[in-house]
Amino acid sequence: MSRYSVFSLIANALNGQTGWKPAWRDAAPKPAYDVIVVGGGGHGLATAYYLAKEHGIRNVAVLEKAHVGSGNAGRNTTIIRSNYLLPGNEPFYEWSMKLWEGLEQDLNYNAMVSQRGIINLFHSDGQRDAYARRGNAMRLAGADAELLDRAQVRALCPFLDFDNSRFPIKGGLMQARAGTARHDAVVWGYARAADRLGVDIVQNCEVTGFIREGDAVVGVETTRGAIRAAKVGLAVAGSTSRLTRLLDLRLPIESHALQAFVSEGLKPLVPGVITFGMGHFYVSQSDKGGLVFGGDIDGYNSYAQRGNLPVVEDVAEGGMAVMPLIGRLRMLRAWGGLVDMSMDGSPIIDVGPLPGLYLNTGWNYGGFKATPASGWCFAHTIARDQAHAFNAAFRLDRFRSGHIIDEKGVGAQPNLH
Amino acid sequence: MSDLLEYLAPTRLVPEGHYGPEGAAGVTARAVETLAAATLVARKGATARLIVACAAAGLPLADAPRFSAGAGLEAVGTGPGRWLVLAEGVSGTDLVARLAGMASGLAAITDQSDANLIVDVSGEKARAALAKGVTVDLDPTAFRAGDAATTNVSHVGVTFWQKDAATFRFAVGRSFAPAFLRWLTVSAAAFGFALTGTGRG
Amino acid sequence: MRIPCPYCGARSSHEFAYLGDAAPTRPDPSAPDAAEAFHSYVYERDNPAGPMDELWYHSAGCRRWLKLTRDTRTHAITAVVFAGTGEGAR
Amino acid sequence: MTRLAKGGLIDRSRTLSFAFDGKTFTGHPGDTLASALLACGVRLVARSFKYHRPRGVVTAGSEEPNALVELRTGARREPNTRATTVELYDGLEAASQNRWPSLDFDALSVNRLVSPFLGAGFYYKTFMWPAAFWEKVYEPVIRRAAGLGRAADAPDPDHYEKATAFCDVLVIGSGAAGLAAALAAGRSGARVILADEDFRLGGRLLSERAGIDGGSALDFVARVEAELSSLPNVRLMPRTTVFGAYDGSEYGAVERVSDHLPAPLPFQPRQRLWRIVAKRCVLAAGAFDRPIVFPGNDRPGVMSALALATYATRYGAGAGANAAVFSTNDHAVAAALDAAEAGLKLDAVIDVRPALPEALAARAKALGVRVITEGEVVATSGKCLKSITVSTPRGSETLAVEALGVSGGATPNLNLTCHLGGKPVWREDIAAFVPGAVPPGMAVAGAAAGTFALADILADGTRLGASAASDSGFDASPVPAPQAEGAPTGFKAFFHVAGKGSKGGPAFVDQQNDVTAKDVALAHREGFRAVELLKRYTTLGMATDQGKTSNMVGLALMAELTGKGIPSTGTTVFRPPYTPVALGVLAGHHRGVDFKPARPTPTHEWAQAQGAVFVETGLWMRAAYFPKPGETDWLESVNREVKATREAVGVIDVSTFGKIDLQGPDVGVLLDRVYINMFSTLAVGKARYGVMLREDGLVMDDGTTARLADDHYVMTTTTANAAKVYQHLEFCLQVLWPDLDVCLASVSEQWAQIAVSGPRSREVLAKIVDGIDVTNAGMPFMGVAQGSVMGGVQARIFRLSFSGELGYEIAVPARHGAALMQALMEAGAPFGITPYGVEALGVLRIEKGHVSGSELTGQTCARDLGLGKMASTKKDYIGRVMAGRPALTDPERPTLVGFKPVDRTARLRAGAHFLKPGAAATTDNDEGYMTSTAFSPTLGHFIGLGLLKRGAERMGEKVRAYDPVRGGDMEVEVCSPAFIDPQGEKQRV
Ligand SMILES: Cc1cc2nc3c(=O)[nH]c(=O)nc-3n(C[C@H](O)[C@H](O)[C@H](O)COP(=O)(O)OP(=O)(O)OC[C@H]3O[C@@H](n4cnc5c(N)ncnc54)[C@H](O)[C@@H]3O)c2cc1C
Ligand SMILES: NC(=O)c1ccc[n+]([C@@H]2O[C@H](COP(=O)([O-])OP(=O)(O)OC[C@H]3O[C@@H](n4cnc5c(N)ncnc54)[C@H](O)[C@@H]3O)[C@@H](O)[C@H]2O)c1
Ligand SMILES: Cc1cc2nc3c(=O)[nH]c(=O)nc-3n(C[C@H](O)[C@H](O)[C@H](O)COP(=O)(O)O)c2cc1C
Ligand SMILES: [Zn+2]
Repeated sequence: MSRYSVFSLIANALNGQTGWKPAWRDAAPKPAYDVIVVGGGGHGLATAYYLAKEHGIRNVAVLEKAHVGSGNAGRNTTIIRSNYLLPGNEPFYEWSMKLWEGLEQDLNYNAMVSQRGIINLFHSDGQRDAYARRGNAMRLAGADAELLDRAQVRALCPFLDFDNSRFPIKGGLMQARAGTARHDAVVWGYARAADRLGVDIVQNCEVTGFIREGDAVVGVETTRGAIRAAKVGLAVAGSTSRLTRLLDLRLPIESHALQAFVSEGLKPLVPGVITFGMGHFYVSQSDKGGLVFGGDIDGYNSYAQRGNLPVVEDVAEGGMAVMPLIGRLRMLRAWGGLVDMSMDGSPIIDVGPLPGLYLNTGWNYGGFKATPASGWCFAHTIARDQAHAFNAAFRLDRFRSGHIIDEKGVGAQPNLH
Repeated sequence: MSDLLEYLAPTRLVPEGHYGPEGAAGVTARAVETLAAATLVARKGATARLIVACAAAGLPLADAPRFSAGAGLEAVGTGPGRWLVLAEGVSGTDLVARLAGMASGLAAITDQSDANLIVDVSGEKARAALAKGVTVDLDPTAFRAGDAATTNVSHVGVTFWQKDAATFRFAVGRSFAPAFLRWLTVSAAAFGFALTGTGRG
Repeated sequence: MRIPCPYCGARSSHEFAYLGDAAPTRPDPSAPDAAEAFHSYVYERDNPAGPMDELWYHSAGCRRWLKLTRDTRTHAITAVVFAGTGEGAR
Repeated sequence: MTRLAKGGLIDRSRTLSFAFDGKTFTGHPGDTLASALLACGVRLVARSFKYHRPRGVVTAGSEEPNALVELRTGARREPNTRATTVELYDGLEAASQNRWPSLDFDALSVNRLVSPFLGAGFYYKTFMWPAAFWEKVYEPVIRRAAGLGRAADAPDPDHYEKATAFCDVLVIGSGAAGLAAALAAGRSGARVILADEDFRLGGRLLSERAGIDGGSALDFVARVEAELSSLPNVRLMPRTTVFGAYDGSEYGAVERVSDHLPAPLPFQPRQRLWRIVAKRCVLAAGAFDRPIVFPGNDRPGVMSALALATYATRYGAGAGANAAVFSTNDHAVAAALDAAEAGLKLDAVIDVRPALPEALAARAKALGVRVITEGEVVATSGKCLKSITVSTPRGSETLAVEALGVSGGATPNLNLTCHLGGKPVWREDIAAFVPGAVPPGMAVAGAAAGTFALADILADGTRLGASAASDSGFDASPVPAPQAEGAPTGFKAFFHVAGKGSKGGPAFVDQQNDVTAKDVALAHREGFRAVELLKRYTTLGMATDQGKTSNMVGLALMAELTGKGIPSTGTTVFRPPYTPVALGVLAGHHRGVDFKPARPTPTHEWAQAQGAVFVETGLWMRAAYFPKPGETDWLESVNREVKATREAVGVIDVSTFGKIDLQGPDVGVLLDRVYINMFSTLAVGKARYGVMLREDGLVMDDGTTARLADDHYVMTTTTANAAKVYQHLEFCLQVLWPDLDVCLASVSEQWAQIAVSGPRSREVLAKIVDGIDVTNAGMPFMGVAQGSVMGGVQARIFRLSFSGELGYEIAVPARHGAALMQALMEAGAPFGITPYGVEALGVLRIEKGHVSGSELTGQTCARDLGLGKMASTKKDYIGRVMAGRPALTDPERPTLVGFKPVDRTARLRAGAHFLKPGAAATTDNDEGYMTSTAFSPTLGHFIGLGLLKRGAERMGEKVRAYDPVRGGDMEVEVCSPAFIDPQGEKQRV
């Protein structure tokens, strides 16, 4: 597998692009591994990569039921940011930002990490103070945050409706280091880099059961046969409960549908990411020119991976309220993903709850930005059998102890997070 | 947004007038201020007895989203064992007292005379205009005189019923009335819309 | 999605508020294992891919809590009753 | 000019003038922009996405990948509009896009020269060196080069609306299948909606020369349309695209009400969103003409064969001075011959098959059209098409033609069948995917189902229309299907011209996104073989046409490379919308001030007359403060309002609180279970402050609840949580404890409520009550009275205090709210009564240490807020058990305390975090944050409330309030949250 370099690019331009090899091997499963990571999304692949890179554990398989990136990794709105509020979250997401910042060089893959900034608009003094609280929490964690006034927002985004709207814009919380990354490229970059370190990426291999010895999990049953492993990590996002049900575990997780949308391609319009504070709407523009936008989850448990019409309307209303020049732009495609909503809106990366089992779930609508740190921390947790400081708060037993990490303050109601 | 109401603060009731192309109005709406209203809520397990008691007093009730009238009262089912009762030309306190007499011990009665703006919508194009916000089937084969619904119209909660062949009567929360009338005006203007009862604005 | 409310008839799902799994029932607060039982009641979910019973509130309509049986893979609704009493099946 | 001499469904008696790229042209009513351009000899209309190659019109419908224009100008500019679906109107202005400086000469067409580098996925391999260059250099350049058209620079001036329709049978598509289905269903009496995205009903029948029931296809369309229009139960919806199928038999559709006009007529929307609830649906969406991939297949002039024919027959437009057709199937050949009959100069039909059916061959001969069998087009030339090179086993030759119609067969248009997860299935006999599992209630008819012979299509439509009607309860006794003449439907599966080399130019699969056959091969080589990976790696099918015509060919190419066959290669996922939908129409009325309802309080107009400045609180508009002439900043006004209230008397409208009427014998029991404190013991005529928890032990809401009678209470909630609390109570009553006999009614709208506070408030109140005893004895603190005010207006008076002063809240029926305010103002005039807004309200409550929305964050428990002592230990209540969890009872938790700036002139700000003096500014040292701040005119300096670790134990301690986002960093002193009157004496006087 060749490195991508100026040299390899020129060589292949001259030979009609015929010199490239598969970006990763299409591995067949071996009978046993040291570690099995279930789920070939961003988190699973990153976990495998960091297991190999940081912990020298290379006898690793990533088992993916379809093709890599077929889950949420391949269908999210690609926003990366570390503008969290609570001490359990913010340092973790800031660590993720730092990993994003060096990702391309690390992977030798251009994942188009683009730090064009995010602005969370606010519309009242109360919201401003809440964003100040958040911005200050970010600064305490070493992240960047700025509180913009109306004029500063207007200078950056003159196309927003400042004058005519129901909820006038008073300013915004900006994180300049936030932005987007090319979602598929993140998956492919991790897959290729993990493969280069010897990880087996096994596609079309669905985990259908677990091999147990007493309480312990010692392997998995799959559509491609039984595979044993000393450690099995789950990183299957919205499918988590389907697997843990096989182990008679009930988790603080519900699966919900989240939609996203893309407009037809346009010349540059939206500079970074913008979120509307009084409706459900956020938007960025892809390098191809499409406005990528989204809103709230559909609101009820779903495994259907598609969305409903009322939410489409709700998102468009939010969009028109804050950016009325998009009226004649068209929504090109709408799709849905299967998000793993947790009871406090924050993730779980933990050892257990059974021997040999490791959990990575609860990413809600926001786990893409976590991809590098999630993989990094999960690898650490699997390799060392204990959490790293960055994911120390993401314990499963926090619900029992009350150490909940509820950014929105809505309680045990996943569809409201 | 429509230029039609651009001048008007969104908190104001749309003033009475003719909106849309000149000529006959395809849709007419009239705000009615003279009604007393109360909610009548059956106590636990008392729905059937309440219906009997009210029938005996001359007010037929159906435990369904239906409109009925009797004894000078109009009743609309808004939920199981729940009705909104209206009466013309009496005070809210009087209405509550009358209902208390009819339903003694069988229901909770709460004055709502000031809670809603009542708007009667009629006209040849009423259904076509209402379809722009009402998400309940208003076709004459599906929604007949006497039918009622509690629902959302253009982000505003309403209870409405078809009073007779010609008129849909809407009860709209007082503070939501401006938004409701803005929507109705914009939706009906294309057909010619005559609005009365809201004052000069 | 349209939810067949036993009182109001079929209505768009956006008239309703969703609570979720109807299976958990509020434990006895005086039981010795109340802490554990409440943890399970408040936080733990089956989250099945398939039919499940769930609570919806017809907030824009009759304000009744409903218990629906709905398939989370297809969104097909196969049963609906008033929650709590089980009445009003359609 | 290539306008044909006669024919077509255009009104030649009228001429419309339009401009393209600033040049003026003419067309006729009935034309689309594309047909008019073609008729005017304009073949180059666009540039492609990546290589900026010259492109022309390829189709005659919404599947168009190439002919995208910016339609209209100014605030109405609509980028990426398909010229093929734009109805021509007089004065239309369109411009080409994605080119600079001009369409004819586009500087970025140099991209073509570097195309050896720019293969699929090239981005991922490059632009990484140096790392910092991505945002600064590479990405901006890529972004400027990418994209297609430009968004308008100003808000969309048009108006949109939404509507809901219900029907028994929705028929999507009005071709032969759809018309037959609508007729069969309509005759049964069922409520039928027939929607078609085209502005004329008829589908392909408008372009075909087929005979039906002894007449022409057009006669048939006219006859059926007339009958359907006459049926009251049938609604015809031309210009309406059904864009999505949703759960519950709901379909999303867009009606283009005014797009065929220069601007919407007065009071008309531009477009209307329809949500169509259909018991049954017949999808009769037809089929797409499938392209063939061959070198040079993207030159302007190369187009779909059926489109070529449609332009000639329906629009009387020649796509070039002369034309040839490259086909694989009888239908395309017949269509081409129809076009020749209509006057198109058709030089040759090149078919991949060894022979054409006798009938077609004879027709060709009669029309003087040369037939080249076993022929393949292997190259083309010209910026716009000049010639094609045809290869047969017998040799190759070059034909000079300006237009080439290409047809690789039919791809059923099954998009909508897949929106609920259905997967298409492969039919080998027609070499096409057809619908698999369809949404509940849907049936698919005609070409969309893979039925291609007109007679079968009509029968199909009739049968499915009738069964849809009978399934929804109507008597659709067997209706005879219209009869059509037979036509040959032979074809050969053929996707691309094989062979290497790029002599004839690159062979395009996806024309808009510039995906070539070579890119597919590269994706294969690099392992992106699953169709979904192929799509994402090459962007095949991701353009504005969503690969309606190209996807099938792309996956056929991949299937060939993997050797897996087409069926197991499968298709990518079809998603809504079927064609792109304007965001404006999805929002409808809800934009600008109509985004959400604006709720005025009962005294809104009064406040306005007083010059109040309003603020949005949720949906409510509330007075923030009441500036007086001469006051220059808001703080000055607020200070005055606070002072007046503390020293004399103030009034504020508090009607926005949620108010819930509770009646029944079990109200006390219910309240005991939802509040942490006791309510069943509350005396009649008294009110009590209560705190509610969520079941997880955190605070949900607070408010006062009064007992009006033994079995009658009225509860107030915070403004923000009114609906939530009502829902919660219904949950308790219906789900948790259905045995409780309690009736609820929201009375939030019924009662206007005005708070009068301040030492003189009793005197003011005394002047307006009708004999109610308002003395301290008659109505003590937390007392409640019912009676009347202002000479007969029913009223409830609660002696409550949020401000800490002697205070009352007076509730009257809402219509009297303004009059009550007026009466209070008059009664209070001698005392200097002052109206105050929510700003002053905030100051008053912060001075008093009362919690509000900024403290009730859903992240705090009662103990954090200093309310823990209220919790009863004698009963169970919601949240009690979970509130006992270790983390919620941890003494380390931040608790509510007050703060004063050490430098008393300094300004405090909510949102600042607390650090121990000298501690590094890190998350680990974070000790809490300031929740609320205000300037206290009473104390003469800023004060704050905040949550501080072990706060209650740290009175007098100095901590750092760190607010880097606003440049703040200062010392503050911890104090009691009750800044004034800590013993609460003032409110009890
Ligand atoms: C519409 C949408 C928008 C979003 N926007 C953002 C955003 O802007 N920013 C952000 O940070 N986050 C966002 N998210 C969330 C983010 O995408 C997810 O949290 C994150 O991708 C989840 O981690 P993952 O990538 O590993 O999951 P996935 O990619 O879903 O990976 C899980 C994988 O497990 C596989 N799998 C499941 N079951 C099995 C089995 N039994 N055997 C084998 N394999 C199995 C699946 O096929 C899947 O590939 C969004 C999500 C959605 C749906
Ligand atoms: N394409 C081929 O190769 C082929 C082969 C054999 C026959 N035919 C001919 O094609 C015709 C097929 O008849 P048919 O009735 O099945 O199809 P049709 O193409 O005549 O009609 C389909 C109609 O559906 C409309 N439509 C498609 N999607 C829509 C949507 N989402 N919303 C609203 N409207 C939508 C189109 O505008 C069109 O008018 C016959 O006339 C037949 O002779 C074609
Ligand atoms: C950031 C982002 C940008 C996208 N841009 C496009 C696009 O330009 N065109 C397109 O057809 N789809 C686009 N998609 C959507 C994908 O086609 C696809 O719908 C999505 O990845 C979900 O997969 P599925 O629809 O196959 O289930 C985009 C998706 C994402 C996440
Ligand atoms: Zn209902």
